[in-house]
Amino acid sequence: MLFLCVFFALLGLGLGYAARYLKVQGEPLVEQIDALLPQTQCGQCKYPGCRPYAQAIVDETAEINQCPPGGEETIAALANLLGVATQPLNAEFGETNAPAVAFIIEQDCIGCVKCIPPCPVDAILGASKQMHTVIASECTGCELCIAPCPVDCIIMRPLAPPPGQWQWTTHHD
Amino acid sequence: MKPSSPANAALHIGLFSFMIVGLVTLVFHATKDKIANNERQTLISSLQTVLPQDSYDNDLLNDVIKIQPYTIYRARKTNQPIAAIFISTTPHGYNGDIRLLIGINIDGKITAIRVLKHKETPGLGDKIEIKKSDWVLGFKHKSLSDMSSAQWAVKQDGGSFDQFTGATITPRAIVNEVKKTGLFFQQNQQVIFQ
Amino acid sequence: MIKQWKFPGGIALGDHKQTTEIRDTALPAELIYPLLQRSDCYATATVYPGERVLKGQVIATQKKPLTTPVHAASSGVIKEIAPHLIAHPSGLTDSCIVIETDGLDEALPANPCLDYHLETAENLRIKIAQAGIVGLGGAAFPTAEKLQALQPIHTLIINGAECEPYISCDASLIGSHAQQVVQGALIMQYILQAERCIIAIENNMPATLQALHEATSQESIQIVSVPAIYPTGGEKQLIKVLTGKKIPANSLPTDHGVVCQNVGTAFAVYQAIIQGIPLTERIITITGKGINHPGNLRVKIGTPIKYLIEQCGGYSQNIQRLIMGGPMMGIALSSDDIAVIKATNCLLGMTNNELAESQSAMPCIRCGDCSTVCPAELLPQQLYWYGRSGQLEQCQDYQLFDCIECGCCDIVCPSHIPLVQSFRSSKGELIIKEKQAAQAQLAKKRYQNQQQRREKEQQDKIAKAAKRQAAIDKIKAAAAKRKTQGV
Amino acid sequence: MKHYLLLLISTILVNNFVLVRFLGLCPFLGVSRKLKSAVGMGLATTFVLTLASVSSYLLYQYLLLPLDLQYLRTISFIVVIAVVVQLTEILMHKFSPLLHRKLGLYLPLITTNCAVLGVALINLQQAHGFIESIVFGVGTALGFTLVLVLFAALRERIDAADVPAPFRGASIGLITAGLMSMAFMGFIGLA
Amino acid sequence: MANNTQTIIRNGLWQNNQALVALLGLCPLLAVSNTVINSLGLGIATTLTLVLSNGLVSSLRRYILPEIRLPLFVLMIAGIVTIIELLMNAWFYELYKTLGIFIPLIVTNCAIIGRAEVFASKNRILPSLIDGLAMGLGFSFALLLLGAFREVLGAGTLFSQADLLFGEAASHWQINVFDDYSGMLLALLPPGAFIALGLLVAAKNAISSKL
Amino acid sequence: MQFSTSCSPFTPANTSVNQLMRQVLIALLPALGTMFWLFGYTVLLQLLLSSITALLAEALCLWLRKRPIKVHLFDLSALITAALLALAIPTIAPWWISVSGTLFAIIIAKQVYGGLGYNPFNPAMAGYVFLLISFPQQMTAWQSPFLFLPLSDSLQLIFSGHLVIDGLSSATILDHIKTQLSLGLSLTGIQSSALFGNIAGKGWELISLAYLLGGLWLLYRKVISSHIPVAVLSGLAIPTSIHYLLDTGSANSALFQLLSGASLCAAFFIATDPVSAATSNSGRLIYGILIGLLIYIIRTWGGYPDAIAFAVLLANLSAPAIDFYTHPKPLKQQL
Ligand SMILES: Cc1cc2nc3c(=O)[nH]c(=O)nc-3n(C[C@H](O)[C@H](O)[C@H](O)COP(=O)(O)O)c2cc1C
Ligand SMILES: Cc1cc2nc3c(=O)[nH]c(=O)nc-3n(C[C@H](O)[C@H](O)[C@H](O)COP(=O)(O)O)c2cc1C
Ligand SMILES: Cc1cc2nc3c(=O)[nH]c(=O)nc-3n(C[C@H](O)[C@H](O)[C@H](O)COP(=O)(O)O)c2cc1C
Ligand SMILES: Cc1cc2nc3c(=O)[nH]c(=O)nc-3n(C[C@H](O)[C@H](O)[C@H](O)CO)c2cc1C
Ligand code: SF4
Ligand code: SF4
Ligand code: SF4
Ligand code: SF4
Ligand code: FES
Repeated sequence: MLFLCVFFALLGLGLGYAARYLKVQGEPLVEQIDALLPQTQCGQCKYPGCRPYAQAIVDETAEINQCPPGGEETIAALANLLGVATQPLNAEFGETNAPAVAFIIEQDCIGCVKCIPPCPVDAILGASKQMHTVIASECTGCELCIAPCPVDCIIMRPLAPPPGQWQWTTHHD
Repeated sequence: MKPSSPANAALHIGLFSFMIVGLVTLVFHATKDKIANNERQTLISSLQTVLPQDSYDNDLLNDVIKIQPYTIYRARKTNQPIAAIFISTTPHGYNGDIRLLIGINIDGKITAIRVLKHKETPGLGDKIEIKKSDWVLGFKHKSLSDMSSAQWAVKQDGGSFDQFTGATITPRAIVNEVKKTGLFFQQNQQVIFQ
Repeated sequence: MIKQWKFPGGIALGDHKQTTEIRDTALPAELIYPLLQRSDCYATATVYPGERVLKGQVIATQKKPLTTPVHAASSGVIKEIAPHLIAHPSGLTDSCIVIETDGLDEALPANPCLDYHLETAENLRIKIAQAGIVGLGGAAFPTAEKLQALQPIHTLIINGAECEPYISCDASLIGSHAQQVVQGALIMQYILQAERCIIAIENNMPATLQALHEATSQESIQIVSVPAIYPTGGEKQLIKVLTGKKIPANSLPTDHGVVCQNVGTAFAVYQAIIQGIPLTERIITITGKGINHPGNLRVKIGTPIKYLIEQCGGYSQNIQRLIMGGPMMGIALSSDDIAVIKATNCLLGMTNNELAESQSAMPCIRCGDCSTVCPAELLPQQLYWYGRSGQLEQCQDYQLFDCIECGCCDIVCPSHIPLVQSFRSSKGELIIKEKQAAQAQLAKKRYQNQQQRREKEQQDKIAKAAKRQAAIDKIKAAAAKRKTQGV
Repeated sequence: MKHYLLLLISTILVNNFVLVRFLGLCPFLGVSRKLKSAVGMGLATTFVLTLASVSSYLLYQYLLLPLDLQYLRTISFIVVIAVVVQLTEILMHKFSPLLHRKLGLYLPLITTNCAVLGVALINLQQAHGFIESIVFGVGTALGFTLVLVLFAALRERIDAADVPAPFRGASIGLITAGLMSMAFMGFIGLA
Repeated sequence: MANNTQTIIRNGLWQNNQALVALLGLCPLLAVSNTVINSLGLGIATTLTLVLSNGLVSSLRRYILPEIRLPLFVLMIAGIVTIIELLMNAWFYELYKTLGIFIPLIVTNCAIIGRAEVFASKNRILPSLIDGLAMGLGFSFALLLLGAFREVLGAGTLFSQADLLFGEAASHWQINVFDDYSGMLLALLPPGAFIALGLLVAAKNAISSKL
Repeated sequence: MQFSTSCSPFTPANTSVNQLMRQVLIALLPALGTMFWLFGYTVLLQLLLSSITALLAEALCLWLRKRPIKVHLFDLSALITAALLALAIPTIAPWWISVSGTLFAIIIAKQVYGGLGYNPFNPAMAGYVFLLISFPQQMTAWQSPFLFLPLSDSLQLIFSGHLVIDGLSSATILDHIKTQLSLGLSLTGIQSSALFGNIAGKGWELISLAYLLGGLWLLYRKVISSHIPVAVLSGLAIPTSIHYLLDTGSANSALFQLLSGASLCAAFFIATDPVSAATSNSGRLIYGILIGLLIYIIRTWGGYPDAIAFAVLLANLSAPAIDFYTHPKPLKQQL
């Protein structure tokens, strides 16, 4: 019996060594997860951007259903990557809205530059005391610029594709 | 997580396994006799299905002889051989081997037979189990010498044993095996009871 | 006769064709030109409202790649550049140049060229580009682009197959202008330096064949009549039939030394080079049981459809649907308040009994008929299953983008599943997804840049503060030293 | 030779571990959503099963039997299996992180995949010799991989089907496994 | 993770039922559920193991090194199961024989190690014990349902061979649900087990969605 | 003027599911006729029983799933399932055999997966195997051929089961041969037995030919393509012939194999069920050959004399994997 225990202990020793010497470096998984996130950088997931959220998923401190802009599709993609079950979007974090971009009503803009720092992708152009504009093609629709504006001149406009970008949709099933 | 040292891990596993193995060993020793007894009891009661308990007085389990392809338990009363119990196997079942327990009196009469193991089609061939039908009871007290050899066969082959609906192969295999075993017993009694 | 091959799949359809004399149309009051050309390519307007333009004058140019200039088809005044319904499956409006014609039909002077052999190929190509010529076979791809081959071209195919039922504009064009079509073909052969030129037409048009033979009696052009199996007219299918070559997915015929041009395109090339006039007119088949006087019409590009239908005696009672293009690949228009474009080859007014009575779709029974007829050798049923269940990567694996949307699978499906529609929406979803991914990538990059910049600013600030602190410390230390020294 | 061949056929088809003997069902139902991960899981299991079958045989013959410790067979087998699995996991984590992530939850579950312990115990029960143990291990693993891959392909199709709501997911998976098992009964009598 | 007793119990018996929802521990579930009595026997053995292993893991959780936790869990479970096996072998020999290798295989019942990993190694002893009990009962519940379903359909009886578990006195507890029923063998064979469990899971889903 | 829009193409289809299924039902008529001639009303009663059960079960499921009952009921696929099952079970089986088999086929094998088009397994064969495993005794006793039973006897036989007629039941020829071979008899001896016809089982040859006739009609009407039948028949005939050449004593000739049991029915009617078969042409060839081979293997070494249903189910469960590994990668790969 003692013999067996010693044998087990030896196995444990081997295992311990294996665990140490074959320890994997780095965690490319973060990148893979980050690549699936919409990169809106809106912080609705309660993390300061998409990558921190990706890190949190890897660390298992966050669920996969906390990103409203990504919605069900992102959740499904994450579930597939991680080999876990999908789950509905957690409403605590907000709901998925139709894609939109910010638009500054130019005649109301007082040029306070308060909206520029919050924009995570530098999509707002403007200088102090001058009218600001949003570069629509770069705006991610994160809405972070809305709250800081003292005169509420920033509105979200839904993105309607022009005919050139129109696509067929299925009417059945 | 920082891995702790391998030696530490080994120590852990060693310690844990010592505890657990120790516990199991304790229980093992506590139950050892009971289990051995159970096993013995089961075997005996299985043998007793083909040979009544009061017909012999020796220790069946220790009076066993192996003659290929049979395992034979010898029953004696006051040291006189009175019967033998054969474990024999026929390969001619519908789906492979059928293992039988056959009790034969010293005078060549079958005391009883039971099927120990088979793979026959459920619902067709499995009526050879005592649980499913009492077909096997039909062998009781049949003797080889009673019947002409030709009658030791299923009805379809002109014999006197029933087959059951839809299945001839299985009963045929058993009847033939019992007959073969009986003949073997008749011819080798001396050797068996040496 | 040259050797012919067979392409996989395909089906024989009833032809419903009536080859008639080409009728001229009167001048409409308005001409409408959408700026949107192929998929997402817009031409740039060069005129402004109120400006007077002449027939043949450029009103929009090709600033972006893969666009072609647009020429006014008659003289008049630019009324507006404003959103207007366009001939597009989306049924959306988009910005269009509208010309109010003045009835004078005053043209810019033409710039004819008597012997094109004296010009360089490059020059001819530029002329073709400037004449605004696009493929008139349906895809409206800039012809000059296709004539600029990077590989040596051995075969030029002039596609007169017209495999879709009802359409007969190419046949009637050959019927009345065979000589010019052949000339156009020869010009393109000259540009491409192709060894041979083949004109292909379907074998159910003997009169057209006859006309062509007469026109080519002098020339080295081969005339081939190909079996009337839909879609022989498809570029890859026709190349397979005529040369035995399979053009693999993701590669163009030019990569394999073949160029394929429509009959109408050849005619337009003739006009652009020999007569020196840009593309402002084309032949359009107006047909179907829903039209009172069907026929082939010579039409100014930009003419409103409503006007054309009036010219054809209006609609019959039970018209159900108005289709631009053929019954297999056309688009159903929501209204006739739309102008014809360069790619319009047919207007088809369909009545109830010509149309599929809307049988409800049953589940796919995996009968495989669809894959038997698919000319692209796809498995439409698998594409459909995967598309339906949102497994889009699988769709790509099964080569969704090779589907030419010919509709063969759709009409043989016993379960009446709208397969083409399913494929189009899967393609759309994939395209949108790709776009979103690109957008996300861009956002990520900009975000990272911003973060790096901010971090750097932060560090600079700290460094600066440290420096300042150091300076202050130094001064203080010096002062203290002085003090002690002073004492 | 024929004996081994029959043993192989018997373990792969006739007495298929998953469909007939009911062993290894959890990973069978768990890792069969996608054909590709099924193939990966099959390979991992094949490796582990073969190794486990052999090492448990050696352990039993050369350690437990001489020391008269048969009653500790379950414990010692499972420890050996756990070690084999852990090693596989560490190796896989190092060399194919994505596969590792995909099989994530299930790799440690191979330890608790009854099939592995089942192989060891059945080897004992049927008194298999050394070569027989290897053949049995390999056969079991191949049988497992075969049905896993077929099942995964089936499930990919079923996932796209219009299955009534209560049956979606595990339920239809089990019914499908049942019908597969029914089909496998056709092999009865082969070996 | 809410740890109040009620949630744990609800989780174990219904919401996260190991057999019907988590689909763990299926092998013994399917293999021995051909009669109610077999089911009961295995259910008791499994529940006992779950409770004991949860308790043991939970009480020792502080001394377990993370990277060798799985081998250690398995070791403990194996120990417990061997003890139960020995005890059954001694006192319920017949039942032990019919359940066959599925008793030692409780070791590898995925549900048990799953609970050790997910719950017991992170929680205190009492909740762990309750969790073990609830999960075990939930598992036994599924086993019994399945056993009853299969026995009735397959043989037309209930509680046959009760003597295996309850001694001689119970040998005529057998209820013949249908008289003169020739039995639908499929239900007793492997395919029947799968299909019956599939139907059971569907029924659970249907009921859950109504609730 | 405004028009309704939709997606191209705008040409109506000229077939429908209903039409296809009708053709298959029509093609089954010769076999039905032959069986009626051989066995009498029993076969019609079985057909009636299973058809009614199938339609009711289908309607019930559709109703439970809140689907349009009429459209789906009249796709006729349930009737094919019922018909094939009814023709496959022994004609003298008691009524509850057809009823329970059909219920299993329609509910478990088909509707649970979503109904027409979604079932991975052939419903009729799933139903048949269910019966064979569950009730082997009733499923192995066939009515003796040329024993034409009048209607009243048939009714009594199927619904009360208490009719005793001499020589009513016998084993099928494949079953018989298997039994005899197990006794060590040689084939030549067996072939002279009363059960034996000119080539295969007495009467059974005719039924097989009737299936062949129906199958050819289906081919002619392009309801099925020739890939699967050809593959099944060659998958069975080729190994059989090789075996026969090597060992004439215990192996049957290819012709015998093709004409006995349900080989031809399987090749033309069962393996061709589009829903549960592989879908590409190369996939279908593999699928068919697999069926043929499995029939050969199980008939030769396995426990089931006819093996058709098992072979089909085994191929069904391989079909998605076959599809996966054979899907044509058309032009890209050839570059
Ligand atoms: C699927 C199947 C399973 C069978 N299983 C058995 C069996 O286990 N035992 C048996 O004796 N006959 C079995 N048979 C029946 C034999 O093949 C054969 O029909 C029978 O033994 C002849 O009986 P008879 O002489 O009463 O007609 C089975 C038949 C089939 C089709
Ligand atoms: C993105 C794109 C690029 C193309 N580039 C070329 C080209 O470089 N040379 C060429 O000869 N044709 C080119 N083509 C034209 C195609 O070969 C084809 O002739 C055209 O799309 C019309 O095809 P269709 O009428 O079959 O629909 C291109 C087409 C597309 C869509
Ligand atoms: C299904 C299908 C059918 C087509 N049929 C014809 C046709 O009948 N005639 C034709 O000229 N082009 C047809 N086309 C377009 C050709 O593929 C090709 O684009 C055209 O011949 C190129 O000439 P173009 O650039 O001058 O238009 C068809 C395309 C497809 C996809
Ligand atoms: C050529 C053909 C063969 C068919 N064969 C079968 C069959 O063998 N069994 C069956 O249940 N249904 C058969 N059907 C009907 C139908 O396809 C089948 O019930 C579907 O599996 C139901 O989804 C067949 C249909 C066709 C067109
Ligand atoms: S909610 Fe989504 S988009 Fe917004 S920051 Fe978080 S991960 Fe990025
Ligand atoms: S402009 Fe506003 S909404 Fe758009 S990305 Fe910047 S902060 Fe977000
Ligand atoms: S033709 Fe229709 S029913 Fe047939 S396989 Fe294709 S999509 Fe399915
Ligand atoms: S529409 Fe696409 S899938 Fe259908 S037949 Fe044409 S090319 Fe093939
Ligand atoms: S219980 Fe057997 S694998 Fe999970």
